[in-house]
Amino acid sequence: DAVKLQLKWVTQAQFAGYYVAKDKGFYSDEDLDVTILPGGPDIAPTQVIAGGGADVMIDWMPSALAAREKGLPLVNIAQPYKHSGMMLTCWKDAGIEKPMDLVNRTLGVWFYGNEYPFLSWMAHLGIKTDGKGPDSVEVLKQGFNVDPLLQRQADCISTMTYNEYWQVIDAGVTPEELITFKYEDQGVATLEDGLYVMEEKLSDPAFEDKMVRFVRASMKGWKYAEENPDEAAEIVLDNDASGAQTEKHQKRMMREVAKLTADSNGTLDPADYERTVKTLLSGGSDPVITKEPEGAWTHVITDKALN
Amino acid sequence: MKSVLAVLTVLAAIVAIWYAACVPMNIKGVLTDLERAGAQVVPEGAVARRDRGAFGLVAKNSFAISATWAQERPRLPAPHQVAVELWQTTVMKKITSKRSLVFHAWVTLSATLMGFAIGTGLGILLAVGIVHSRVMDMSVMPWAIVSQTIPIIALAPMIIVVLYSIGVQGILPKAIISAYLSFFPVVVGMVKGLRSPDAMQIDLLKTYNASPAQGFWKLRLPSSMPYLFASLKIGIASSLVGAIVAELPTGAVAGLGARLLAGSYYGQTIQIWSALFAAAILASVLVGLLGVIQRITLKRMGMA
Amino acid sequence: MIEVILALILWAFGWWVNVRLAEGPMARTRAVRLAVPVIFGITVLLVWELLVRGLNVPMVILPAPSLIVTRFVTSLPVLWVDFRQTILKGALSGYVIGCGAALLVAVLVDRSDFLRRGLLPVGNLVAALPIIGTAPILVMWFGFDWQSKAAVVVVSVFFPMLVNTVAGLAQTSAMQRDLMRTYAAGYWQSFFKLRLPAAMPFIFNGLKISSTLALIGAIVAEFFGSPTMGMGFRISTSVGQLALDMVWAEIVVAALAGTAFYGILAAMERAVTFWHPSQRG
Amino acid sequence: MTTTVIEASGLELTFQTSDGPVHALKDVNLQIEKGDFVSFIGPSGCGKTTFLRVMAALEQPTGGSITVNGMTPEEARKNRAYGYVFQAAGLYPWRTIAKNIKLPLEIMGYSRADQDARVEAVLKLVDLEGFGGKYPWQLSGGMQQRASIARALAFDADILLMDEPFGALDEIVRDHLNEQLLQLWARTEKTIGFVTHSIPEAVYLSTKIVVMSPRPGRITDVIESPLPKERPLEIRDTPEFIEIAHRVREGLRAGHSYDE
Amino acid sequence: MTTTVIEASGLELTFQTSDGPVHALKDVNLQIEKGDFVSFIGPSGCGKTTFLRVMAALEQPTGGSITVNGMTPEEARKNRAYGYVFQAAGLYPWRTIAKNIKLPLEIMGYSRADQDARVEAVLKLVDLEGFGGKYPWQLSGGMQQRASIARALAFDADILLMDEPFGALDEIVRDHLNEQLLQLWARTEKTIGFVTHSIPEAVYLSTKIVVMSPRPGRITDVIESPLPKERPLEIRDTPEFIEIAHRVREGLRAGHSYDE
Ligand SMILES: Nc1ncnc2c1ncn2[C@@H]1O[C@H](COP(=O)(O)OP(=O)(O)OP(=O)(O)O)[C@@H](O)[C@H]1O
Ligand SMILES: Nc1ncnc2c1ncn2[C@@H]1O[C@H](COP(=O)(O)OP(=O)(O)OP(=O)(O)O)[C@@H](O)[C@H]1O
Ligand SMILES: [Mg+2]
Ligand SMILES: [Mg+2]
Repeated sequence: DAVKLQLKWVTQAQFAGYYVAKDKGFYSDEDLDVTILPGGPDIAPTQVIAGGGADVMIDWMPSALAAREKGLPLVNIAQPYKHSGMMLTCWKDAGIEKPMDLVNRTLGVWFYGNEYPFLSWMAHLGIKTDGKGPDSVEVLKQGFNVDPLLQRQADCISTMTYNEYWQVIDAGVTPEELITFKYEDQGVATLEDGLYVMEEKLSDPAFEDKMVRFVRASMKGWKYAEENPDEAAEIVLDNDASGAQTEKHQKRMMREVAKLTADSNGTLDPADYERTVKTLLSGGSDPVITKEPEGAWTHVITDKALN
Repeated sequence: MKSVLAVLTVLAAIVAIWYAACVPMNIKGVLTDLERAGAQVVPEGAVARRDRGAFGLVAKNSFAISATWAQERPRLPAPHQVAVELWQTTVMKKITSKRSLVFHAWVTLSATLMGFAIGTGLGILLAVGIVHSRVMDMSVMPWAIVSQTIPIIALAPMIIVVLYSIGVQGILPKAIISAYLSFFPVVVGMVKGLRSPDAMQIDLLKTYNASPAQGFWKLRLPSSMPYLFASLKIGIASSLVGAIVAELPTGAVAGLGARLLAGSYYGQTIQIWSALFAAAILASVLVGLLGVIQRITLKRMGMA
Repeated sequence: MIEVILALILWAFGWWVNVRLAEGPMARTRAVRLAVPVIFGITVLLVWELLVRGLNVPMVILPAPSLIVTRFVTSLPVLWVDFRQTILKGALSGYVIGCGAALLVAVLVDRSDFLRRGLLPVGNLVAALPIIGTAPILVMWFGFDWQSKAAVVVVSVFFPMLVNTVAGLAQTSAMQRDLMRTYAAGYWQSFFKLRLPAAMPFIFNGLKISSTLALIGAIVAEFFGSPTMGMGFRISTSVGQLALDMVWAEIVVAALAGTAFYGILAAMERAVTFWHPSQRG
Repeated sequence: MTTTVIEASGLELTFQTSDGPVHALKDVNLQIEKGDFVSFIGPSGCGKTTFLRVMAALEQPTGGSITVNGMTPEEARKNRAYGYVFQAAGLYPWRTIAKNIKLPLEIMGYSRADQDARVEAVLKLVDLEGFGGKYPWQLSGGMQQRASIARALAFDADILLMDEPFGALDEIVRDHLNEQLLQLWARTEKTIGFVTHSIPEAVYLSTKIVVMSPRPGRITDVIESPLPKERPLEIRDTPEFIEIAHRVREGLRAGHSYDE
Repeated sequence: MTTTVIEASGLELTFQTSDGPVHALKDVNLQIEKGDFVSFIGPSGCGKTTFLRVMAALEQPTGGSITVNGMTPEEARKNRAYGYVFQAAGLYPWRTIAKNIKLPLEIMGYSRADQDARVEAVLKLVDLEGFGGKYPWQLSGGMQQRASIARALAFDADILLMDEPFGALDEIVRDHLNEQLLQLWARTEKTIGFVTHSIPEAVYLSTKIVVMSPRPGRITDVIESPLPKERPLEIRDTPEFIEIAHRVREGLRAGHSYDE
């Protein structure tokens, strides 16, 4: 059976589990022919799946829920990432020690659906986001790299524990020069990389069965990747058509990613879901979602796949 | 001969300015690196230097100048750094390797050529329609002009995704963006060209009682050739731009655009510049090739 | 299904009306010249609306024109902020600086045959390059605000403008130049009385080409980093939020701005180069 | 025995321009017999070109009637009755001289062999043997003009319309071509309509000289030439010649105003 | 009392072209006195234009010497000694007729009032009163050509060089302009160099007719005209006139070949 998986971002160790499952034949063991479609900075996986370009996609929960409210009924069928890897990385020498020190500073934030956790954090802290001021911060739409921090165009930028943070370090900055705020520690973490499908498709038993097999094989891939991080990173590198990824970076990323996936067997923890929804609902003046979503997740697939 | 000398002089001047520009552009980064490595830098501390003028810093830390041409992640890489990277990623790598620029250039080129072919074909067809039908001319032409004011490149991501989602994948979405960009110059040039015969040349055919088809093949088409080639040159350059931009959102899969993006993503400025230069070389080769074809064709037609 | 059939009928009807108008006796009048493209445009919009409804195209793929209009009207303040940021600050300032600089350089280059021989091939080459690729670099250099967008615009309009102006300044016929020589006219006299007026059609050509480049440059550069406003910012974030109606509203703004810009240039061109055969026709 | 080839009566043509109507032709009556050599002379803008174009059905008259070989000009054109030589040579630059001459033959569907033979023949007729393979821009203006005449002669049109064909040439070349044109005309019995600005040329060539005057364009005089068909160049110094030339000049001056 | 205005001796000009050198002028000797009206006649390509351009310092001779008012042509040009009328009118399309005529006056720094007065005067001279406000493309070819002559007359050049100025005009207009040119010349005592293809025109206008022949371009004959300064148009029917014209024609024919 053919399955098309739409990634949220470019080929990298963040998605190692799927590449491992494909490479190690876990998918073919389940009679699946999986095509992995890499994403990119301007690809909205939600849009791809809405148009039928993919069967299943990896996305962060905020954007999936936002799409659901916009009338695109997406359902979370599995959640390989237990923890959030997103954080804000700041220059220590700019005088930032605690969250409230952020006021009157310039912060780089990812948009494109990734800005929600940040906005709700700021709402939480009571900091406005409309330019520099005593109770407000200036927000920049951060590009794809960490230059704004290195060039000191921003005092803080968004980073992932497994990726951008290490790019800052690779640029020669020592960890002592930096201070990081993990969203998880701030209580505003939202669920990242989950697997989502269109709701109406789930009512088709054949599709459901396909997803069960897919999730089972994928989780097998993840666990393998956690145990053999170097090999997983190599597999990812083999699949990177851009030739831009470096081995050192991917191996390190794999180790960091493993920390986030290790606590999950693929089943979504309803408590995490609740926390995500709460965070999003308090998203300040322009909340991501305006009402509690219903039926946005299901345990049907994971129950069948993992038991 | 004189022209060659002039071009070389201009190029030499550009390279010289480039080297000079590296110094102020990179000085802050270099000083930070040097400071981390334990060197004595004036003034101390990156925060203190943040708002200082680059030239002042250069003057106070002249020992660091040579380092501005050898940084690993410079704001502006020196010419030789780009050249070395280009050399290593083209000549030194197997062309099938994903790290070879030749491979990426080929990916982009195939989308460019396909888009160019589609765009040119459609452009010529539309031009023929416009020249032969008043209705087409009056209703389509104004919108064709308006369509060019839409920043299609900015929408490329969305278009790619929409195409993606209706099952058009692979090289075709890129080619479609390319085609859209190359299509307009071809229409405009071709309409101009097909209308270039003067009233007398058209009247001459009328006195022979020639059919519209004969008029097209014997007069309009041949006389449009110089215009066609001029717009083909613009068209292929736009095609390349289209293909590169269309590669940005599809993620760092393959192609010069992906390379550019990946370079940007990982702050590999040297990689960005070498991808840019590869694109530039590709563009000039394509335009140059068309120029050669133009010269040969027009010569055989006796128009050069 | 009814909508689809209706759309086809409407299309045929619109085309039929246009054929009647364009081939009718009034075809040369101003009103018909205006009416035909307008009818065509309206037909396209209606067909689009009907097809989107009839085929149940999801809003996240292609919103219907009516939705776009609604969004446009209700989001005017946001659109205005974006317009100011991207078009007025980014595109326009870059356009003025880039074209102005190109004009000045062209005049300098024109004085020296050596420079012209050297710069023109290089300029022609650069004009054909995918300048857009420099956007990430320029954003890195000039920061996130409109300055970096203006820089991208400057870089992308400079060479097309330079090449056109230099070519325009060489547009005089040998006879016109000889005439100036028999008057023993000085350099600046021939420049202002002969070469500059003769170059005007080319300069306007450059200005027109640059106008679209400026718009594109400013918007695309915002993809590589921007403050939380601007048309490029809005387009990319709205795609992320699946607010496709907003994306299209921005497209409408871009098209309106682009067309107005182009129209102003064309009107100025007509006023300045009224004497050129292409304007007299 | 003479047959009327072209007959115009009460012919009118008004152009609608943005500055108002231009009466290019008004009440034009003329009869041209088979084998006539008719010159049209008159100041600039008097409608000579327009009249020629009406004959060739390149322009629609707005009043009056005109017949060509008893048909409408439109039908005559469909029958390929015309050879038309424009003021400028108007050769297609992407075709060699020979291919240019072949153009009408291709369009009219002559056989390949016939085409070659005819090209050969007309090139000889206009003294351009050996130049068939050259491109137009490799030839001088006079040679180009001769090639364009050859093009009009290549097919069997029995009416040859020429609009100032020698306007751009120098006097000696012009004399030479005039002589050749006369010989050609004598040999082929074609009917020729010829527009010129030169009085000696008109007198030297024609059996009938039509003097026109502008605003509105009309015929002020039709002078039948008593000169014999055989005309050496020296005929131009004979009293008869000078006498006709004088009459033409007087006719011209009468209709002329200097604001043009 | 005559003063020599232009003196050429052993003048040569060879163009280096990709097809090898072209001898446009070879061993040209000529003396032009103040107040002369000199016509240059000869087949196409014989170097008439080139010679005129050498006089006006628009071309550098490659051998021999030429002086204008005792100076080099270059110096004479700096002294604004020339009015030059090209074959095509060459008016600037973005200027009105009046502004076109003002062009040399602006460049030479005439006062505003003087400019207006001169424009007024020359427009009258060439029969273009009331057309000052029109653009060149709103005028017929003949009117444009007259405007370009007006432009050359507007400032006080004492040498007027005209390169086939009436080539594109019809005969009647041409006659009229010829008459006016003669009057103007008689009135202003300018020295005029005039290139033409028309034998009657050359004979009618000139005090001196220079016949040239091509390959290499050289002077084959210089004919001093015995005609009086006062020349009504009818002079063209006198035996003296016809005799000179005949001599010119013979001279021309001698140097002519038909491959051009
Ligand atoms: N297509 C047209 N539209 C409007 N007016 C026209 C058109 N063609 C010719 N005319 C006008 O009709 C008149 C006659 O023109 P025509 O070309 O027949 O003159 P002509 O005698 O051939 O002049 P010339 O000797 O300059 O060639 C002129 O006043 C001209 O301006
Ligand atoms: N710039 C040039 N470069 C090369 N050859 C030239 C140049 N100008 C003129 N010639 C050649 O010099 C010769 C004389 O040219 P010129 O223009 O003086 O002839 P002309 O007598 O004025 O002819 P026409 O009557 O056709 O105007 C010609 O053979 C011409 O081809
Ligand atoms: Mg005419
Ligand atoms: Mg000449």
